[in-house]
Amino acid sequence: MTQNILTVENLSMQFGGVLAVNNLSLNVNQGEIVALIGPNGAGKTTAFNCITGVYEPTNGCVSFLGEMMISNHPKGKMKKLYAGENKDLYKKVISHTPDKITKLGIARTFQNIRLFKSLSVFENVLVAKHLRAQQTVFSATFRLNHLEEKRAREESLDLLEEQGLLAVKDTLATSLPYGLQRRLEISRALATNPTLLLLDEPAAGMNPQETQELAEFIVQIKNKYNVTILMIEHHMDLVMKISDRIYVLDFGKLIAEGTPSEIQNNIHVIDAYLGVVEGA
Amino acid sequence: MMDKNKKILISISLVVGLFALLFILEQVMPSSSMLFVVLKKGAIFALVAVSMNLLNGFTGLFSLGQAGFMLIGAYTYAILTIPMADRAAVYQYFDGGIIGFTLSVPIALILAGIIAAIFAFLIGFPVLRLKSDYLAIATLGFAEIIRAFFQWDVLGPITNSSNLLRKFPTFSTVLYPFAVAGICIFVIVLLINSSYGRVFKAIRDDEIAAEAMGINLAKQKQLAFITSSFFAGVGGGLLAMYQSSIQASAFKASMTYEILLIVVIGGVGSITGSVLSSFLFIASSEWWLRFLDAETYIGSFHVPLMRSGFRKVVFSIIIMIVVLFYRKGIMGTKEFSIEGIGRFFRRLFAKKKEAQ
Amino acid sequence: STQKAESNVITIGVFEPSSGDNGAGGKQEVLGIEYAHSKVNTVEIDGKTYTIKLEIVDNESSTDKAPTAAQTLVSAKSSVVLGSYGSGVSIAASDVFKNANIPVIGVSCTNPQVTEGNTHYFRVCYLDPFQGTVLANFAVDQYGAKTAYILTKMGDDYSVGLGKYFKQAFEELGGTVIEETFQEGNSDFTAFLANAVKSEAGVIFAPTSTEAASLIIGQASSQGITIPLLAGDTWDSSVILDAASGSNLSVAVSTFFDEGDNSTSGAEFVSGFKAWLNSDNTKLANNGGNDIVAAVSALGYDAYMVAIEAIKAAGSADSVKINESLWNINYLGVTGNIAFDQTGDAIRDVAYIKSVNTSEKAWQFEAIQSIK
Amino acid sequence: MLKVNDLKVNYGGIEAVKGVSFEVPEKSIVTLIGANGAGKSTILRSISGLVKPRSGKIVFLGEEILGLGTEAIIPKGITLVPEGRKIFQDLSVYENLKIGAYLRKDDLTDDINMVYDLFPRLKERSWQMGGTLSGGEQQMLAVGRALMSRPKLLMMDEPSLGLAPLIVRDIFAIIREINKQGVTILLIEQNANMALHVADIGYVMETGRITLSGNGKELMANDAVKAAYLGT
Amino acid sequence: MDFFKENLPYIMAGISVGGQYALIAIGYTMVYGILRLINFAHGEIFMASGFMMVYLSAVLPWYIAIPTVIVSTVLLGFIVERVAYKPLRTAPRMSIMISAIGISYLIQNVAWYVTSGLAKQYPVIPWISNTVTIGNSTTKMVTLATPFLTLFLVSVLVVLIKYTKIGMAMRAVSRDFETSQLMGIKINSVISATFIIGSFLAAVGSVLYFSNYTTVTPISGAMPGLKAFVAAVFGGIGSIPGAVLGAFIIGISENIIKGLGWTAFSDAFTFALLIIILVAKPTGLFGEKSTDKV
Ligand SMILES: Nc1ncnc2c1ncn2[C@@H]1O[C@H](COP(=O)(O)OP(=O)(O)OP(=O)(O)O)[C@@H](O)[C@H]1O
Ligand SMILES: Nc1ncnc2c1ncn2[C@@H]1O[C@H](COP(=O)(O)OP(=O)(O)OP(=O)(O)O)[C@@H](O)[C@H]1O
Ligand SMILES: [Mg+2]
Ligand SMILES: [Mg+2]
Repeated sequence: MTQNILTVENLSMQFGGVLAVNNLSLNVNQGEIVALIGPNGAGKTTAFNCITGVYEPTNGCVSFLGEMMISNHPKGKMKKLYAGENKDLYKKVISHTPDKITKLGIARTFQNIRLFKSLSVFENVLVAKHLRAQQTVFSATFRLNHLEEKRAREESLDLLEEQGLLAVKDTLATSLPYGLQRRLEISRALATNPTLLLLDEPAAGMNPQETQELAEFIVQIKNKYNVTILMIEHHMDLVMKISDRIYVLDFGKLIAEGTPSEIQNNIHVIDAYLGVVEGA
Repeated sequence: MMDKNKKILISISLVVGLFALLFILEQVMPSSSMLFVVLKKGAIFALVAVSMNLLNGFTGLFSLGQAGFMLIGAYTYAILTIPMADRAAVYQYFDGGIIGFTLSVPIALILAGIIAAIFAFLIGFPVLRLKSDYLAIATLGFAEIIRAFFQWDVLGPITNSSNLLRKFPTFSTVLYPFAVAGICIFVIVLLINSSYGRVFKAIRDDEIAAEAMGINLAKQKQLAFITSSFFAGVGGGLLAMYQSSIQASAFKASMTYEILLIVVIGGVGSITGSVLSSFLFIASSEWWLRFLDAETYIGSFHVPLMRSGFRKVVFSIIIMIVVLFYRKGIMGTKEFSIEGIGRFFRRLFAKKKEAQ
Repeated sequence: STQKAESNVITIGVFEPSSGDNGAGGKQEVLGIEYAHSKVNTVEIDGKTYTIKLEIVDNESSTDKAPTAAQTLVSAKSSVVLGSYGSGVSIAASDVFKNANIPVIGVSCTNPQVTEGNTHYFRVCYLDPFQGTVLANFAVDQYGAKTAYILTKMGDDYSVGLGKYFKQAFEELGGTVIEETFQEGNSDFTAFLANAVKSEAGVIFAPTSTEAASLIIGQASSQGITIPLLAGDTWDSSVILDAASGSNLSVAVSTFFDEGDNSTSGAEFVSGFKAWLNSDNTKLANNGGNDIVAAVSALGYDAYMVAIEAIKAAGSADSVKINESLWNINYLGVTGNIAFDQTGDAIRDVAYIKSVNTSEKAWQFEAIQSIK
Repeated sequence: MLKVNDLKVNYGGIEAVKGVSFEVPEKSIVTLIGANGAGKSTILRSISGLVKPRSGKIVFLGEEILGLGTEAIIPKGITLVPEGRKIFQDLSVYENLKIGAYLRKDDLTDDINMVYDLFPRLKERSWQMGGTLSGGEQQMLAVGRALMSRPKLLMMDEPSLGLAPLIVRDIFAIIREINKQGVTILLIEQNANMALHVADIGYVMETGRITLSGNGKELMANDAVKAAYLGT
Repeated sequence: MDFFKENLPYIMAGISVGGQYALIAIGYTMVYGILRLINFAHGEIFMASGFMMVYLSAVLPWYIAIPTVIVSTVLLGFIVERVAYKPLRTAPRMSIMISAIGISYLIQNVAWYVTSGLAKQYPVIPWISNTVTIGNSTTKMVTLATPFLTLFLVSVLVVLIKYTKIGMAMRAVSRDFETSQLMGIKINSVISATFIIGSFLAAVGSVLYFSNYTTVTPISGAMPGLKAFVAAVFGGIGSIPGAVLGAFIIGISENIIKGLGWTAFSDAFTFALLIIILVAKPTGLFGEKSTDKV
């Protein structure tokens, strides 16, 4: 049995009248590539946002590496709105800010690319190195930490080289073509030394050829950096090709779980999401 | 790329050269020359503008509290350095006040920064969560509250209520504000070029992404805010020294706007831009344009329009022209660097050689 | 010809506000100075004729702009400086002149701190302790006031100081006092006036700039206030007449000079000054659009003349020498005799009190008041 | 209907489009495919007047429109579904649809119902602020909003971006459907497979130039296209 | 009841000044809503409108002067937008903001220059300048009329923005120029319309305000401008009902503070109130939370 990395239990997220995520439970094991798929508006991005601390979930808990990281139960107005059967579970309230969660070892990319637009490619990656550095403003300002800074720079350069971004390291992040921006966003996330990497539609805006390359890229970084991957994706070729397991969401609810071939033939999934079985 | 040691050497010689030049100027020019007014005040506003740029330009925190922190610095400095013998005269309505000691100038200046930083720490707590313009108006509000607070009658024995503070030590040589402001700006530059500076810029570009990179927003914003306020406080102390008397009512929002103008005209995100535009701004507002206020006759011809108040009209038109036609300010986000100058000269030489 | 002029010119600096809160008053003071200059613009020293040049600078009524403005006068090589209207700016700029060894003759800066503890600052007007006491006496004598409501502007040395001295004197006369302050930029005085009514004050004392004054008067009139309004020299301005005319208010001010005064030099000054004003629209506009003579214009005139006397007595354009000669000046001006005591203040013992005739929009002489 | 002739566009120093010519016949579906950064979006932005080309000609219904502002071009019957959805965050779904028909003065009920039929999800969420919709929902709204204007020429910049497979298929069905109703369509797609399937004419772009053209079937059969864009 | 009776003059003054702030605040909030710009010049437009009335009423009867003043104020607002903001549509926000500060300095300084810095008496306008006595306090008619006129104008405006096409266009333009253009919206017209409405209200506000306070100076616009802006933020900038509510709250509470004798702190109090609100609700009372989806 491989080690369990991420466990989500009974996670719910409510916005006004919309129950965007409804009692979602899932887990991710060491070294896996797990895909989260589902129709538009099913709650996939919202689930990511809950796991990474951007939103405080209405109910449920998330543990990471065996430790409880997020836990909440409906309060106040939410109580009335939220009528899930687990509303009395998770009395303990734990909520970490996104930066804390990143420090614990979860890194992510965004559905709409979010790079630091006035920083160069190299600096974008360097920023991500900041959180692991042992320094104070004082030591940084007066260059008492130059060894550490040097190491961060070297590591970042190595990373860029491996990702094939070394040639563009001094260009502004936003003037890169779309595909490279995606790649940079992934590299930047990797620079935080994560255990778990969350990718939100990494192949959006790529053509089939590029998508294929991306698939190889993801597998490659998984092996090289020893990270576990949870990704949201609508490109079924990619999902079916590289994921070990797939979770399917619809209207916030989990409707199926299984290996690619199981999912491909699951009647609910076909109904809600895939339509006729993807041919050719 | 120039090698590092060479760069440092050139920098040091430039600084030494600058100070030598100032020293010689002071010897040869009459001390009443307006040039020195501009140099003194320009240096002080350069420091304050750079400290504001750290916040508004580099960290993307739109703060309008600068005048408030300068006020704190100026008052701290003034209150702590007025000689005991003069206190009775200054605190005439408050029986000489209740502060029973006098500190030396450098210590008071540092304290000016520290007290301003402490206020910033307290204020930053609630307001730094606010976004863009909400932050701006909240900090502006705090500056106004601070001003009212320092004018409060009850605090009169310390702050002299709303009356002038004076008779504290001042400087006579232009080298003094240059040295203090220079050191402070140097430290700010070091900070901006450090890994913390990078983090500030990341926050400016995208808060959500920065947070996802493990950056603690609250902490880093607080850090930028406190640092900026510290230097604004020191700047306030220097301003007190320059003016030789101070009063809370001078530290109004319009002072903040003036500093903001300097920052924007210099180029948001450019340190050298702020410094350069500070001197230009002070020179044109205090010196070069003064003649416009006087009714002028050329021979017997009465020059039209020129009378008191015209200077300010012209000045605001100049500001509008600069803003409309140099949107990015004098320097944009670029810096004036030794390498830049080096490149410039090398290109010049290259051309000359070609010509030969 | 410029070279020759160079050596034959003596510069008198004029340090006055023409913008900011006290811009209106400052301009009237400058008019008095300019009028004086138009009458006397040369001095004979050792048989040589020197032309007097005025160098006018705007101190913007603001204590933080004042030092730099003063510095421009220093760099223009002024031999002596006149000014300012407003005590705060005078105090703030004092050191700049002191460091340059230039004597200054204050015109209407009435706060004691201006001249105290220095030897370069003089003034031709009376002081606030005097003025405050005079006004307190008047309030008791004329209105029989038991309670006074004092409204001053925060951070304004003139306003705060005069308020304090009035309070002292009024309390010594057995009255009680309610004090409030307003901040710069405040234009809503309704609440203050309501407070005055609530406190059943017998007089409202509001030593403020004319700007605030016209707001206070306007709002008092619309609130139907019947309590008399009293103020110091700043209110001696046509702005007050404009604001109060047509209302049912009672407004009185203390001042340095009265237009209707018929001592010889005074009458001559008034008619000459009026003619001079009426000859030029800009001047008339700077005086507030009419030819009513403000006391500060008369004081400005006197200050200039005192400076000329001092230059003559010193026999030199050297500022240090002028400074010395100022101590011994004894000059009969349009506002009375001017000689300085050991702090540099003009020795004065009377003030004029005038009130507004609201139906005719004119000043009405009330009393020559001195201290009992 | 639309003729583009030797269009050149620069961004600062970068030459994004380097002399492109193509035609969109009346009532046809034309697609532009090509790698990221080839300049496809730039062309659509030029046609709608959002960027000012350096040189070239753009003729719509016999009229030169290059150089006109967006405000003058849109009323001529051109609508763009912009890249990245660009729906109005602070307007509700319903208002977003209504504003799509800003220039129309007639009754909108039928059209709104038509859009709701196409995307039932939008009907459910008609009150929701545009900004809080999921990525895919926003994409549906963007397409729906464009339909509301009843354009003569509908330009779509990657309408299937981020949509679930089922919806992608629906979108292409809709494209065919509205084309049948007489709307001319200029389509940019990364999903080249689908795009060429529905297109009458396809153009392949590479770094600012058109390198291949032909009808959809032909291009799909082309080996180079297969290798580069179809991933097979 | 006693409290009420005792404080009636303050409350009345507060409601009246609140109404005047409200009319100015709407200008701020609308422009902010669309351009994300703090239109610092708005207070100055208000001030300039006061001076126009002073000068025009010297030569024209009041019933012609008022419409002329309103038209000229609207024109001034329009010109300010065209000169200072339109050229900067695509510039960084900070430049536009500085342009706003610059143009407000310019208007203020021109006013200084033209008037020589002298305070001018505002003309007496029949009826609204008349005094009335209510209970034990005397005040001007304008004090009583202001809140009603304000509420009327605001209701009209809210309907305009919520339910008309131009209103919807305004809200669309406020978020995204480019896409609005793609919808066929003429953004420059919409922005001009915003400035016209804002300046119109500022002109009306200026008639009411200066009839009450009777004196116009070049800095007359600064404080009401700032207060009105605070009111707009207080209510949640961009929200018109919020701005109105904020204006009334600020007007009333600052007058009560003065009535309690804390006069020196009345401005500070306004800001303190603002900060408390912002800390509790970071986007003001009615401000919408930013809906940027991650
Ligand atoms: N901040 C919010 N406020 C209100 N509703 C929201 C908010 N964020 C998301 N929603 C709603 O929650 C639902 C789930 O959205 P989410 O972004 O998680 O979908 P998704 O599965 O990522 O879809 P897609 O594949 O289209 O990106 C949607 O219906 C969306 O409208
Ligand atoms: N605003 C801009 N400023 C500078 N360069 C730009 C800008 N917009 C686009 N570019 C550059 O112009 C080129 C063409 O971009 P365009 O967006 O037209 O490509 P595209 O074919 O639509 O690509 P994609 O498939 O990624 O949407 C790219 O190299 C891009 O980096
Ligand atoms: Mg999503
Ligand atoms: Mg594109």
